[in-house]
Amino acid sequence: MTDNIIQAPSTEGVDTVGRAAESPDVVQPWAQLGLKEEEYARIREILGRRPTSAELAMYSVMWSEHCSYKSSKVHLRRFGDLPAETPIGKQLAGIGENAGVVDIGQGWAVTFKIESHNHPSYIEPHQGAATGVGGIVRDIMAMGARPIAVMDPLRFGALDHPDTLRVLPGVVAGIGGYGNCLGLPNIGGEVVFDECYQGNPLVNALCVGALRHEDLHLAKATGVGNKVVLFGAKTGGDGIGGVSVLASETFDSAGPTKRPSVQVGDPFAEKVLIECCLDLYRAGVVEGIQDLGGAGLSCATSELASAGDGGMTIELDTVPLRDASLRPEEILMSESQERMMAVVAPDQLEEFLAITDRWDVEATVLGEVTDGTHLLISWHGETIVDVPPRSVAHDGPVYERPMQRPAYLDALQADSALGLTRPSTPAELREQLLQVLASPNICDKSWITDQYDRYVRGNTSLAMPDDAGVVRVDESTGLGVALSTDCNARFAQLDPYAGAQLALAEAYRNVATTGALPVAVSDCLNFGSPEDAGVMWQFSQAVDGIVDGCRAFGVPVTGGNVSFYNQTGATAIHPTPVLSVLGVLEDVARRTPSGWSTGGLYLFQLGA
Amino acid sequence: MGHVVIDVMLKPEILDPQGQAVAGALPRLGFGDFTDVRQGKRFVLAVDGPVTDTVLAQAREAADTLLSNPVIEDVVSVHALESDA
Amino acid sequence: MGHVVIDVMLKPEILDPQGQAVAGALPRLGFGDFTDVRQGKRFVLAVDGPVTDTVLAQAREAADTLLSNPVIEDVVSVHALESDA
Amino acid sequence: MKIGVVTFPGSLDDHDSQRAIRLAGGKAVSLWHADADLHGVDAVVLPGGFSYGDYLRAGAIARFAPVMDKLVPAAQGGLPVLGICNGFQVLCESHLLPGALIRNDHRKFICTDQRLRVENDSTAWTGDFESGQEILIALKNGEGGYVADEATLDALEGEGRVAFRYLGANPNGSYRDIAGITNERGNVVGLMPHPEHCVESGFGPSTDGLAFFTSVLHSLVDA
Ligand SMILES: Nc1ncnc2c1ncn2[C@@H]1O[C@H](COP(=O)(O)OP(=O)(O)O)[C@@H](O)[C@H]1O
Repeated sequence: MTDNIIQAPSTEGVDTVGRAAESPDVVQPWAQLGLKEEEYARIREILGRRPTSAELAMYSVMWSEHCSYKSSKVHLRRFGDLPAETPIGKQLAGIGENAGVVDIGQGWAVTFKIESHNHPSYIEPHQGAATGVGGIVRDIMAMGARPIAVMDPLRFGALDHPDTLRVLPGVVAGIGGYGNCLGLPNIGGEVVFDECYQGNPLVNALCVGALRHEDLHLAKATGVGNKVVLFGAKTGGDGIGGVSVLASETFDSAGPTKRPSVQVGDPFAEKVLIECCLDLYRAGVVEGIQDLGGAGLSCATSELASAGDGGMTIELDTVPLRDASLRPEEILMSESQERMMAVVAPDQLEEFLAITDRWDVEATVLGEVTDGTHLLISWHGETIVDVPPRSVAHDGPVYERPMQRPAYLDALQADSALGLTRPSTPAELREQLLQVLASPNICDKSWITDQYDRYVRGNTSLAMPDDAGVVRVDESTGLGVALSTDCNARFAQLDPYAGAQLALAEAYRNVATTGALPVAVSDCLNFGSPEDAGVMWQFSQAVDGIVDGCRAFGVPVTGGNVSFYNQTGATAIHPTPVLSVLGVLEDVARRTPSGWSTGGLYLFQLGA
Repeated sequence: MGHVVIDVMLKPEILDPQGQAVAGALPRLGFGDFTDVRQGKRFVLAVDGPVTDTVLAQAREAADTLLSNPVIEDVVSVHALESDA
Repeated sequence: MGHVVIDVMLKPEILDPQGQAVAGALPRLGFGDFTDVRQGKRFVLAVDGPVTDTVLAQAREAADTLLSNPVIEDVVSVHALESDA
Repeated sequence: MKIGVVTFPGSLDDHDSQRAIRLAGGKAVSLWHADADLHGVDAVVLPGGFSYGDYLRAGAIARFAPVMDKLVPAAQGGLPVLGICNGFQVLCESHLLPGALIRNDHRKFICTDQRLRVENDSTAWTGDFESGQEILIALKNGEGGYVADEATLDALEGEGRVAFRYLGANPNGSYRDIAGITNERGNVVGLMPHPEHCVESGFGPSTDGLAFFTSVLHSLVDA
């Protein structure tokens, strides 16, 4: 059996800030880490020297498309033009926070967000989907809320393709396994099959949480002298395949052990973490909090410091490790799941630790908030990171990518359904109807949804097969929320502006038909490569469609996620802007289900 | 009738929540000596007749393709069950 | 550092859905020689220092009390990991 | 009447069980796994969930929790105990009930509205039902296949200790369609379906679950 502890950690070979200042000419693997030449030059300019390898690791991941939104930022800003108000109250937190929060009345607020975990789910469907659920749930927890439900819009290649047989069961088992074990009812989602997703399935996950207004927590590190505490699972080598290039550079003698690029989820650890966080909030011992997701500690430390007063020190060697051979760069990048970072006042630390102890959750003070302006990270006494945190977390590159309406669109739009032969006999009509009903995109989805717990927590009022999920938030009054996610990507392929609006309108209608008042929107924008001008045009059109649609409805976009590079080879998926709409019901007992259960009723068609 | 045993374990660098749960429980039950636990799978495949080299080769291939997920697991051993001998 | 391996299998009379699923899949993948499959668990427990008789006795007790449920499972083996030796 | 609900790390339906107890007219008391004290409750519910992740075997680690050191002798002495889903698994692992629960025969988690037949209306938790009554209860589990050796199954049948049976297609491969059983004395009952999810109209498939909790309150009053 191989022993995964190679040697005791040491500072030997570690690239310190001092060393970096003295050796400007060291060649660094910025390109292998995905940075462009100008981006690397800009980092050197910000720091006034070459980055240490730890700094290079942080910038490279935080400036990646996934974390920095560098191609989408200029477009997403248009969401900010929408009024930060909902039809019934204030938006309490919006774009820029871990998740948006809206007032739903009676002192209650809800937070919800939708995110993608597409690429990890293709590599390892079960764990990829599971950790997608885990990640979005931690975002919701970080706002101070109790997560109360999840949803899972999914898209796969053709149903009868062998790879779908590999991907789908794993994804469904991963979402079910993780969500069921967390005790979150799954109240809806989508399952779509289309060849365009063959090499690139879409696994989006939504979580909604509820909180009292006064429990709202934000991700910022303020208060000089406050402690920075890491709690939850130990840090392992998860998801750091890419940065091992750095570790092997700085420490080539023994070399790191194999680093997995797959993260494995532990839903039990996350369930305990949820209950532990809620106890911490109740006790009032958390000044600021952030979940650890993509980019791990790099992201959590720089974002907390950047949103706060700016200064923070971290002793990286105090991070509890699952694999003692991890190098500092790897610890900074590790995407180990089920971890959170809190900012705690020194006089409340004892109570904080007593609560984590009660839940058997490991908690470690890594450092503190300072009156400086830099994020300083040390490793066994040597400074390995000394950066303005804003430059890492918020002031990443912004691109105005070229856009162009794809040439194929004219032909595609001209090829209308009018050219198809129409059924001329009842038998033909029957045949066509049966064909539509038998399509895997239309037919009953209980073969998937029966693998998800829809009853846990006892507050589910509507779930599958209803058009929108409805959950009760407050037992004493029946106050609750309705949620729906929708997108027909074939419409978006034909016309991304109208397609995005149709998705928004469908989700909005689904929520409205339950009797809820739609109040807010979160979106997950799944597109091809932003380096393709046609894709960028689709993206911009979709954003415009959403902005104009939301303005017409009078609802804000409170958050969301962008997933680019969804393509197989050079072929992009259809643009897939998944829109989720949240509605409010004053009493969920009065909700209207989509079906009817008694005969003798009249049927009406409303609208055009 | 012969049997082939195939042992599959999670790769050492992959988190093993199952093993951790056991590792956490052992000291509470008074088993304080164990410092770590990993939990894997053991498959026992039956064949009519003896376990020949061809059978073992087939088992090895099945282990690599069906019985383990090479992204997160290692096949740590494929061997004939001794108690058959 | 030493390791103890504990193998636990479902009793032969207990239904094994996972083993059956594997048994059903093997012939479809061209592995036609296997007539039956059972799937069990393999635990690897680490100790600081060598695997002494005391350690083995502890492991056996853990296997009987925690790691297996005698109503449905048998502990088929408890032994020191050879590759440590 | 005070009914305790044990929370283990990973318990999910503890709050739902407390709600069901309140709606039935009882007082719900939260019990903590690490606290070896039953705090004077008159009955106990072991709720559903995934205690310790259910990673080893469902209920295997929870069985050794300090609270169980007190619960097992109390149950043997006649304290009414209801184990729902994971709670049923804990009761089997603790040998308060015979048999075991294994992975569903179709190897998937299943969440469905399940019809059951009440087979025994003389336990502490079924007195408000009639034997032979059909009820609709939410079922959700991944390891819900009830198994035991033939002798045990015959004894359970012979002594009327099968408390509930699945109607329609068997959802998880349970031997003899067994959904729930009781001990000889009738105070300890375990079942895979979730009565606590069937106590309020508009939430869950029925309100048939309420009778479990009113039954135990009635049995305590009568005792
Ligand atoms: N498509 C989108 N629509 C609206 N807001 C978005 C969208 N994509 C990202 N955002 C917002 O941008 C902010 C930055 O996202 P961030 O929280 O850094 O992403 P992640 O959660 O993926 O790390 C978040 O507030 C998020 O809600």
